Amino acid sequence: MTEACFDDSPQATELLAKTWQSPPGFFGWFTHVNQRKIGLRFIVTSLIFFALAGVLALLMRLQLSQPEINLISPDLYNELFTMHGLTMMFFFAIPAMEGLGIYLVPLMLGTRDMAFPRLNAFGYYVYLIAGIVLYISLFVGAAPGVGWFSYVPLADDFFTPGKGPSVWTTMITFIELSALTAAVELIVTILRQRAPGMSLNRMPLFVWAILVMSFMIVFAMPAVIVGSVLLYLDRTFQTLFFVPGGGGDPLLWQHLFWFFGHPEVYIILVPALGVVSTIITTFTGRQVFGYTALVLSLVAIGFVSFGLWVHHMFTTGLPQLGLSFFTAASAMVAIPSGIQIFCWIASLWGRQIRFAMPMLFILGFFAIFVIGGLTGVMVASVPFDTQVHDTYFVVAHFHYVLIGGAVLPFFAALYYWYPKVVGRLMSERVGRWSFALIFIGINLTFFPMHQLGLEGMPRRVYTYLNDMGWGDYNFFITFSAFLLAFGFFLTFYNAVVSYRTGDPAGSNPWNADTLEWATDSPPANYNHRHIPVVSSRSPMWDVARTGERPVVGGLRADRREILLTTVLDAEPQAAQVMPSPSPWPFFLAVAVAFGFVGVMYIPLLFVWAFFVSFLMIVGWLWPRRPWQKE
Amino acid sequence: MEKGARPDPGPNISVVVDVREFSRFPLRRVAPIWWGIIGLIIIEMMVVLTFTASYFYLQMRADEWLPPELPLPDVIIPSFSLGILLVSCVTMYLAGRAIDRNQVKRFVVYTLASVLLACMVLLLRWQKFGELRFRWDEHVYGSLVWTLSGFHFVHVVSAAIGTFVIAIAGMVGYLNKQRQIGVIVDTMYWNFVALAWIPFYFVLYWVPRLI
Amino acid sequence: MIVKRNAHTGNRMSCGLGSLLSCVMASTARAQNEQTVFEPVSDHAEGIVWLWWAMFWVGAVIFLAVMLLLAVGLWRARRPNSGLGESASRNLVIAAGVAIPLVILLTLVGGSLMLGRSIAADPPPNVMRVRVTGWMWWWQVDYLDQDGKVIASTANEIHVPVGRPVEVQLISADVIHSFWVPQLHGKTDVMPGQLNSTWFTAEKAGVYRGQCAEFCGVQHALMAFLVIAEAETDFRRWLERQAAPAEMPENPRARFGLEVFLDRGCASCHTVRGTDAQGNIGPDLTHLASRRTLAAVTIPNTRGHLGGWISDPHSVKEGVFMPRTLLEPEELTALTVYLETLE
Amino acid sequence: MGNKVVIIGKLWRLMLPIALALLSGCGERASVPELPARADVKRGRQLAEQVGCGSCHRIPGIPSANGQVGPPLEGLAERAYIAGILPNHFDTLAAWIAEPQRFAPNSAMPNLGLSEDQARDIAAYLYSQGRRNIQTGEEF
Repeated sequence: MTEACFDDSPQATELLAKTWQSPPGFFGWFTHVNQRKIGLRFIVTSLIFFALAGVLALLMRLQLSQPEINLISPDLYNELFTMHGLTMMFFFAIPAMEGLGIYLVPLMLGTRDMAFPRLNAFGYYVYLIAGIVLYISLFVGAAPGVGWFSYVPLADDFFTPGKGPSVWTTMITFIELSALTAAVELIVTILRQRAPGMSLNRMPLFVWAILVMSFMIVFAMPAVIVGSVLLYLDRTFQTLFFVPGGGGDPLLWQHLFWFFGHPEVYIILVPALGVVSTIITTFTGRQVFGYTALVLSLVAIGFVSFGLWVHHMFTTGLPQLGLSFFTAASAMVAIPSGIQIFCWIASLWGRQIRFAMPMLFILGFFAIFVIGGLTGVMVASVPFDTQVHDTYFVVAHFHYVLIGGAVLPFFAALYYWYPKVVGRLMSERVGRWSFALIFIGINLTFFPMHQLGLEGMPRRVYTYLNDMGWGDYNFFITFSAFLLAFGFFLTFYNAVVSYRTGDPAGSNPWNADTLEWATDSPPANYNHRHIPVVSSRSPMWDVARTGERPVVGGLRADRREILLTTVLDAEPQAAQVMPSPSPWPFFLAVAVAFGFVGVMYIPLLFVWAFFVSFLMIVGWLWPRRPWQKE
Repeated sequence: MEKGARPDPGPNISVVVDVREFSRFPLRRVAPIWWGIIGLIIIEMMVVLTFTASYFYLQMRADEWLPPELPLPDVIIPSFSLGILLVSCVTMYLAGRAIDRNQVKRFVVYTLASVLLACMVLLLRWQKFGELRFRWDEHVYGSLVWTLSGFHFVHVVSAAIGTFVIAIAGMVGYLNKQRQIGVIVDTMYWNFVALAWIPFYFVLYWVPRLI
Repeated sequence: MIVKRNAHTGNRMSCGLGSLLSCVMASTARAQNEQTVFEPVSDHAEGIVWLWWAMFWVGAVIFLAVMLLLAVGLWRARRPNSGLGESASRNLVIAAGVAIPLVILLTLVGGSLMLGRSIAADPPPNVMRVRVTGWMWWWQVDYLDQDGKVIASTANEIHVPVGRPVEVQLISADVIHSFWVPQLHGKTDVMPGQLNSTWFTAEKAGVYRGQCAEFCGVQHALMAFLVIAEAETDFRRWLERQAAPAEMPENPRARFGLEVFLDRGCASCHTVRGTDAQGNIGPDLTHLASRRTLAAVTIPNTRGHLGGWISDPHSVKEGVFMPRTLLEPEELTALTVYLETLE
Repeated sequence: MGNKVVIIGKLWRLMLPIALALLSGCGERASVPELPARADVKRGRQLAEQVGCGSCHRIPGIPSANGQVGPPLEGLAERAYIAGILPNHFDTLAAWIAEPQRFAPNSAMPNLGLSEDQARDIAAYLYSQGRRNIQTGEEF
């Protein structure tokens, strides 16, 4: 091959960096489209929401710390637990996982950006605006107080007048937009932009997990969008979809909501499982055992999770025969989870492991997640579920699953990829304290809740009578919750302080095998100086072993070009010129947000917002002159 | 194959793929946007499916479906408008073929014809709304009829405007054989909108007759 | 005096989770729970608690086994070259990740289905029928005769004869509630526009507390009720009394109280059978004085609480639909005196 | 919005007993010296909770007592008069609790049918929640 297609000179590097540069300054901020910028925004914003939801949880715990106290009024308490659930599910867990995906996937695939950079930016603004509107609603006393599940008829305007559930319906639809754009974007990026040679069976497990998550989002979220549109119509136009007197049915809402709501849990869990595989691979220094089995179990979890939704409805009086099917399906989802757990144990068995922070969080994940999984199998049993459904037992169960299954791996991911993002390592000393407090805090906070549930304490109660004898448990739980919160705070503190004082990381501090470690820390504007060519599942280790770094040549440095490859085998196919930074996604997000917020007050604003948004889209997509240059 | 040398003793970089000659105008299945539109269509398809499933769920839970005082829905005009919608898919296909052959004028004519057909459909639909003898807040059947029709109405409007914009892009001379991906994805979305009417048409006009 | 306390100074150590926990909080643990799954008094609840213990022990063993496996695996790293080979790994995953879970899960699913079938079976023919209506945030209880006609109506208190199956038909007056008495049976949701029912047999006399278990608005937390299981003869006597209309009070102050009740708005929501008060938005008060509690088991039924509840329900149960009633002091006194005659 | 501000105030009120409880293991306050021997503060608290004082009065130390029908009973010991008509002594308080109508026939406060001892217990509890000993005048 000729010299011409390969220019490694500093001038060329500088030109490339300038081409992929995001515009500086305050106004420039609104035009960024680079996937690392957007991904980082997603992660940081989601962590802020995590902290906010945590504060709400602590407020609730204070109210419950003693029986019959009046620290928080019942109305406000209901808003708090609704907002806590909504924030953790929609504004922390999904965006955090998507943020990881958006930041890391293109780096791992060896490409320079996502497939639709402007859509990416749009998704972020939508997320940000939805979150801000939701929290404003809390401070002006219009927050939804009907639970994150927003069951009808309670959420109908007859029983809950005011704006609360309307905020729920519009903002949920709005944030789902963000999730859906990110999902489509991730799918297309993963399928079409892998480095040459990275066939599907050489793709990192984390990328597989993100792919499965994205597909689940695409298939699950429309159900809740339809549900919330119908609820919005019921509330605003007095349609009768969920009104029993008019032929509607409240159970329809539950079906729509849980058809989304159950996969939602796995949408959060699946990428976390990918993180676990990644970190175990790195810290054992060899490929995790059972690549195929792990991929297949991820896919299986994705599929099965769509057949479980009725297990949230065991007490609604559905026919017994139908329930049996969902019992069986719910129990069987333990099998793919079990396969993963034992693949990991087999990978860890007898290996020399570096017990750095990410690995510690993964070990914590094992203990917590297994407990959550076991209680999950228990509540799949219909008779037992009728006793513990909607009690603190279930609260304990899903906090074990979600904190154990998603938050701990997410924190592991923070420690693991922080050096890549920032260029410095987080402090191990503070990290260990943080981990210890979190691990102990989880167990002290949530384990007693099992007992509370079995002793009859229902969920979503703002208080309980002194005579019930639940006071001591609750006091203890509240105390432990502060311990747990302090543990989380330490990691936040660690991240902030290490930003300036951490040890310099170098490009591959953990000696990991995937491509995101091939580039500088933090990565340059263009991600990879040269698009790598891959011939195994561990490209970085190949480079270390052979001393050869095969790359792609011929992409131009003076404009944003990426390489497209085939879906299955990642054979190079074409190049694509990517769009440049643009403020249009921001304008569009504002226009759409205006519509969504506006329809709560004036339904006809829908028409106005529809056309303005359309104009924005045209402005966004309209080709810039001169065209001939291409 | 020539090796590029680097000053530091890092791994040797070797160029094994040269993409200089690759097309910068990927079309159809090669273009990411094609996949993106497929994603959008799958999402919308799930929405259509969910609406349809909700219709059947409510219909099955009901003792009697069509409120007794109502006549059976008319099928002639809706069938006619479905026909127009399907014909517009053909004109869109012809428009796509025209741009693929660099026949810009013909392309503009076909797209405008499609938009016109869509406008006819919208007109017929609008008239249907006026003829409905019930409101959306009288019974759940009424809620469904209004919501499903309205949902699809909005989609036809957006497909029509989108296609109109594409036609303008054709008029100002942006589109040609190379730069036709916009046409391709617009046609895909158009076809989806037209086909999505079929399940709605079925549940709105035939289900009350068949049960 | 207060409502409850079926005086089980129950052995906390009998509960596995509790015993683990009591190490941590031994000094503060009290045992006066009245709404616990652990002390079943019906076959249904007993079957479920048996299932719980079975699952608990199996789960505990699995958890310990997995952790032990992980610990041993990590421990082995101290020796060189002790990693699992390909086939050993595969065997581990197939045995521990697929085969063993499959057997356990099938057993669990089978057992749970069998138990579920027996619980969901139709009640025996000698069943007594009670219709319970869920309101925001209290329970209306109607006793039905063979033809489904209402014999007697009360609120937040369900008296049942010991040893006799009771079918509870559940309907909702507003939103979704969930009927739950842990010592007797698992939950059944109270769905608007849908008739759900459940049945149980209380095998032991006592007072069992139940509570709404589906979030139903502002005062979901304080929407409890009592199931009072008593001997058949006591129950008969009680039901007869409840079926009778209220007697005209003789005491002049109580008569004045009745006037207050009729004139000052109480009657527009409440019924007292035998008088002109026929409201049907709030609980039937015909035999209010026979009840143990007020405001859905929030406060004991004493004169002090009654007076305070009438004067300002919102400071007892914020957000409740009963309005404040501003009465002259002597009207309030007379009203409470009258209500206390409704035995 | 306003309730957010209230929360902060309430937070402090709540944190104090938590801190105390952590220090001492339980939240019982020390009993008041100088009270008549026959009165039992602890029993008084239980009685006050059960007979229903809390449905009309706010009473310190009883979280469920939130009533706003009658005056709040915080710092009752420091008041000069009971119900605006009786000088505030232990014995008059007990007598008032036992039978308000004896002093104010028109009072809305019901006669709860308490025995003299019970009334004294309740009075003792209410006094114990003040910061000043009514008989000695000392702060404690």
